[in-house]
Amino acid sequence: MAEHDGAPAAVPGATRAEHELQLYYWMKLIRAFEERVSRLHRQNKVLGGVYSGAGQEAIVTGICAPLRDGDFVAPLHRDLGVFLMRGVDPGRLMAQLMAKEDGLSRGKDSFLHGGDMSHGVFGSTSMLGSSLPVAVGAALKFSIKREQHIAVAFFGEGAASRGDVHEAMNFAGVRKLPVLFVCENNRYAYSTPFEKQAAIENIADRAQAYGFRGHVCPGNDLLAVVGLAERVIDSIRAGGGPSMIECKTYRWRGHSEHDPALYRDQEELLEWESRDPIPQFEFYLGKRGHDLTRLRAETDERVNQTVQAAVDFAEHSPFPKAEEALEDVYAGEGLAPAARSAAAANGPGVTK
Amino acid sequence: MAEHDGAPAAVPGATRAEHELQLYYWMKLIRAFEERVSRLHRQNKVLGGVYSGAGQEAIVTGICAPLRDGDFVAPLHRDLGVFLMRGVDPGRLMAQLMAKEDGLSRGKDSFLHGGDMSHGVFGSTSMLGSSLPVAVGAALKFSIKREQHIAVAFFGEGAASRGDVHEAMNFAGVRKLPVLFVCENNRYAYSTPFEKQAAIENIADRAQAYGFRGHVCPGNDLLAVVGLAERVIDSIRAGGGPSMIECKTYRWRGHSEHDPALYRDQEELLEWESRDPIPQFEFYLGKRGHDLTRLRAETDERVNQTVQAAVDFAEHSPFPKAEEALEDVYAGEGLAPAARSAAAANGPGVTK
Amino acid sequence: MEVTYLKAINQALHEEMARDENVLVMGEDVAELGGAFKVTEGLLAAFGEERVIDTPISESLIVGASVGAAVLGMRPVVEMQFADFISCGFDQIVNTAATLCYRHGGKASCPMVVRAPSGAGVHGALFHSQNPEAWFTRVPGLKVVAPATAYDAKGLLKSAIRDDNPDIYFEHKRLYRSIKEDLPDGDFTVPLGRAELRREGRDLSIITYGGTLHQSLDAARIAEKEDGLAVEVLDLRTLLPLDREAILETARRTGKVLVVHEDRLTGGIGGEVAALIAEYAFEYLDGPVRRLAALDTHVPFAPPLEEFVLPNTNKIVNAIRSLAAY
Amino acid sequence: MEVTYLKAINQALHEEMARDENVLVMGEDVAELGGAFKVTEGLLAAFGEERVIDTPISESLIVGASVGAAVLGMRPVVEMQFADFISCGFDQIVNTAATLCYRHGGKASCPMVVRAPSGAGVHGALFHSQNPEAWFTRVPGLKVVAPATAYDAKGLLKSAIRDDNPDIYFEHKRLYRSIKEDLPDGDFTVPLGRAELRREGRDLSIITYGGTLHQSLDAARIAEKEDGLAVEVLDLRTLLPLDREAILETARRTGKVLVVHEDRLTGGIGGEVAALIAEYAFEYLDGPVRRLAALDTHVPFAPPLEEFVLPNTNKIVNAIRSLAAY
Ligand SMILES: Cc1ncc(C[n+]2csc(CCOP(=O)(O)OP(=O)(O)O)c2C)c(N)n1
Ligand SMILES: Cc1ncc(C[n+]2csc(CCOP(=O)(O)OP(=O)(O)O)c2C)c(N)n1
Ligand SMILES: [Mg+2]
Ligand SMILES: [Mg+2]
Repeated sequence: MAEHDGAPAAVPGATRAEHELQLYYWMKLIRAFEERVSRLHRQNKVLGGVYSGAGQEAIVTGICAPLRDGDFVAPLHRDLGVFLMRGVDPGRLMAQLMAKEDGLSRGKDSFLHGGDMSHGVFGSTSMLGSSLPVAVGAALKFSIKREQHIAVAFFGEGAASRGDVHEAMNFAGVRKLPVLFVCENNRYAYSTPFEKQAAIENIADRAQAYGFRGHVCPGNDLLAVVGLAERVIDSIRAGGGPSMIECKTYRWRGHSEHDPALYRDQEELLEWESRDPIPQFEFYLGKRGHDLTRLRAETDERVNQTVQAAVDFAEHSPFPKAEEALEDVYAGEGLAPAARSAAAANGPGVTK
Repeated sequence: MAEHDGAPAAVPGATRAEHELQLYYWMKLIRAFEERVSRLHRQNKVLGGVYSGAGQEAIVTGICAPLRDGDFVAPLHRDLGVFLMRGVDPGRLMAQLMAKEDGLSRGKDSFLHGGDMSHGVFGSTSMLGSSLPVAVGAALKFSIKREQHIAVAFFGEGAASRGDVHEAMNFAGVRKLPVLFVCENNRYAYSTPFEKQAAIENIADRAQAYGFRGHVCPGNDLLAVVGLAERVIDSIRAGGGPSMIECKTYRWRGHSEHDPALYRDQEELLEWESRDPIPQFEFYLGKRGHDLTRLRAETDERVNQTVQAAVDFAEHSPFPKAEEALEDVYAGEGLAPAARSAAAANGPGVTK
Repeated sequence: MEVTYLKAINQALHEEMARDENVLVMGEDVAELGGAFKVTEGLLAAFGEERVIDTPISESLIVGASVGAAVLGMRPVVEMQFADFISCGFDQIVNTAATLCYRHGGKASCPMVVRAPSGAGVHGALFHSQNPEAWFTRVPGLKVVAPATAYDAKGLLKSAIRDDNPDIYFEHKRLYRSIKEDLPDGDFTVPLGRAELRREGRDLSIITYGGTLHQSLDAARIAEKEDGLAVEVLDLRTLLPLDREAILETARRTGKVLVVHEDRLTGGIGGEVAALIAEYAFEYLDGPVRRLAALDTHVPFAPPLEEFVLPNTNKIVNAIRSLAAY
Repeated sequence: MEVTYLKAINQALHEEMARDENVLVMGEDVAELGGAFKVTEGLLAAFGEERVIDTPISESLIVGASVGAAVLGMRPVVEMQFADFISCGFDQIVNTAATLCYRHGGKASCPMVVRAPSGAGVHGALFHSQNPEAWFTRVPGLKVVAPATAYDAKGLLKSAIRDDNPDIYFEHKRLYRSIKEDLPDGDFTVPLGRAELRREGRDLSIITYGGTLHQSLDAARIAEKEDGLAVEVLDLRTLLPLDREAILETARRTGKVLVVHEDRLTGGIGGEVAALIAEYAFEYLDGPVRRLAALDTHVPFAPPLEEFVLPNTNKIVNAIRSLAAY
């Protein structure tokens, strides 16, 4: 599907209008995908923990839009939009969430832990913050090889408390590496409000502690995010060294689909639900003279087709075969030697 | 020995002059102790890694002077002065360095890893930065129990790069805990100069990233250090929350006694050797009308007696008995159960 | 009254906090939320936010700070939201806490507990299914417990909290709501370092703990019913120090031992147990010491894969049969 | 020409960096200083500061960044200044690196080496004497090597660097300058996963690796000279995956096995080795599988204590005699 060749910036010669419509399409696709995943989870078709990024689409869209092929991205656990924007096939992404053979990890790992390096998307572990040192290492490779690529690491304001985040930013600052740190500050880390997470206003203010610049922006305002992202990413690409962008946003749903989130105030939720990035951007497109009713209808249809096709593909993809659990433990060695012996050791227990 | 009942602030009703002479005594004692330890190391009487704090005495002296009984201190690996100032018997400290039975760890651990909680001195592990979370936990206890004590953690500008430092400062800021973080910035971490360690001017500037204040001061100027320490410690004790003090100083000797430190510029060394905290403070005492020749002579004599007594005590202390290696693995349980079985398992090999 | 494994842990925390004001609870989302699994539910209301503390996401700080509080006489019980994340607080556990008493010449102690919800079989995949116990059972200075019943969950946690050493307490997520028991009311403890014989039998011994105890008991019953085999089941309960006497006794009694655990085979505790038997019960052995454990791979996500990797009643029955037939 | 164990490692680094421009070296004080032990000496001059990188004191960053570079095709060789500090980079090794290939469905790899100077007997006390290998031998996705000779040090490091998986390479500090060998010039490698029989003998087998290989060989000679015992010595060399065939072969050949390592007894690799033998060579055993290792305590500082805790030639000779007499 053409629209999955990756972010619009990668599509040469797009006009501004085309570009903006493309951004709109991405946000809508991500939203529809998120909602479908939540539904599939209720239907027990997506197992394990499901972390919705609904309401935060403008961040992923705005940050990924200026990226190019060859750039490296480590998404956080709510960023399924990153996979779509980077050109990962929606069907394979859906298969990943359903633990199917055609999923990115071939059913081995859950949700967004499966990566797809062929599209520069790193599958992060669950250990929050641990992907920042990895992104810094990717940036180190770019600088050693004098490649014009950049690395991007997304993290939450909660993950910001991990030591890995400090170690990563400090080294990036010392070596002036081409890496962008994106903090999605959605005010909660599971049940923990930002005030209990840090005694400061902005995580981005920490950038100065490492010798580079931090920027704060309204994360539900696509124009603001994409505008800032373009400037910052250009300067990183030009050798300006690392930067941090903190996007103020809000987690609409519970921490995971299991979490009713009773610990937070409904007023606050309502206020932030009213900061929906999509109608806000539609309003802008209207000012640009687009016929919104038509645009909505067309986009919804495209989006729904794409999502439905993804679900169909994933549903038809088989579960992996049991024995595959012993594959891919080691690169290019088929069965893990230890696993082979384990199978032997377990003998009858396993083979019967 | 009276002067080892701890820091002068703990000596009630001392006049300003007495206090200043006491500070002078401490710096001289620490210096003499450092030099003796280096010599004993060359004589193979002190084994293992020896890390000299020579030249940095004003920091320990100035920071510890305002402390009180019940305060908690985690020294860094060059801070043998902390042990002396907190009232640890010099003989036991020397026995610790010589791995003797009367050492703080009873010969079990090396150099400054043996702590003495009866004087509020925590024996840090070698893992740099890992004592900061511990100090924060001590401060947490003080705040829960509403005790007027404070916790102090010393760390180097190199250790500042460890994730633990970030996690500790962030939590201290969130809970407004009574803890003082003291960075001894001596420009080198082993062979690594500060520029390769961090892309900023002052580690203390990071304090704002955690919602508290950072202070920078000339670490070889005792009056500056003690003046700042008194103000900052008073405010922490009064419930003002955590603070950081960064003391700019310089490591005179190699990283350890094994290190010729060829990687650094002799000019720089000479410049910093000329910033010797002791003559600087003597100059001040002169202005205060003390007879320096007499003062020096008297102090040297007291100091040398104390150090010699410590060495004699330590030399006469026996090595611990082999079997003691299996003691103190668990609190109040004598032999470690596993150790007992291990001894059994090793059978003849061990018992013969 | 019937109490779940989860509720038993919650009761132990309530009772110990009421009993000793130096006990405090700290971790991510333990206060307001009552923990990701509700294990610490009600503690905030009962004991206030000075003793029930929500922390930032900082496992190393959580453990390190609890060492600092413990060395000054507090008795912190800290939670890793999932045992898998204990890797992020690893250094503070194995170095700062485990060696504290030793490097202070026995004159300081570190009375703390690290609670770690562990175990697979809940579609948790690689990072929400781990059984990390064997990383810690090789570290002197630590004690490691892994209760398999509600009674032990409560009694062992109380003992761990009252113990003057750092204890790592692994609670199995799959057992939280799946097992219920009548518990005596009032205070009781279970001693650290003692295994418990759950079932007697002369033909063969299963040595296990935690998640696989119940599967082992089921398998033993099936083997009795279908094959007339009398299988003895020993529940280790404490993994460091191991109860050598109990392990060697059962091995000597039956002469055939099958060690079972949910942790993976290579490097799991089964190796240590088998080695003890091979060294100290050698003369009594009528057959090889067998081990049944998770396969040497990561715990995968897709149900058929997870099923294939983890031990279960069926696999244990088969292993019993083949060893009995030896 | 005679080369020390240390120089052999240094040569391997030089040769591999020259052979493959994707190899880079990173760690604390590895560039300017050439490493705390001079293992990386000369690399900066030869390959420049883009490929020989001094890092801040950030073990987790060091490992994590090397994963990021590796997944993009670099082959980082990172140094922990002492193996003891690997606890500070633990999560990045056991989770980020070890599971990378698996969670990417086999479509990405992590070709990197973590060098860790380990081992006791150098008055290093608790935090400069550790043998942490068994924390990693239980982690699928990793390979763990521990060379005991200069030849293996060089050959195994080259293999590890060329391997597409994360390898943990433990080099024993005590061996750095204490052993010397004539090495063939030119390129040679030692295969991962293969043990080496260092000495043949029909009476008894010693299975060991790393620091205790030489003590074991000395002990074997003494036992031959003084007791006429023919003792076979197997050097494991790779600890994950273990060379099962070689282990079982020697056990079956002699029927009596003594496992020796400098790591402590409980939770050391000896348990896994003994368990394999007790399960798969049971029929051939003429005696209990014995283990001789460091006592289950921390490595203490005072010489008499350290001496008491660590294995040595004497203790091994005694263990040989008592097992032979069985
Ligand atoms: C090291 C670590 N500790 C704890 C967890 C459990 N956990 C998963 S998500 C989460 C909250 C994350 O908050 P934040 O970083 O703000 O991201 P958000 O979920 O808000 O997008 C926690 C505590 C984890 N995954 N990793
Ligand atoms: C976690 C950790 N990594 C590495 C080391 C090895 N090491 C010991 S001291 C040192 C340099 C410390 O520099 P700094 O923190 O500035 O303190 P200084 O020695 O300069 O006083 C290093 C790298 C260690 N002890 N701990
Ligand atoms: Mg958040
Ligand atoms: Mg320094």
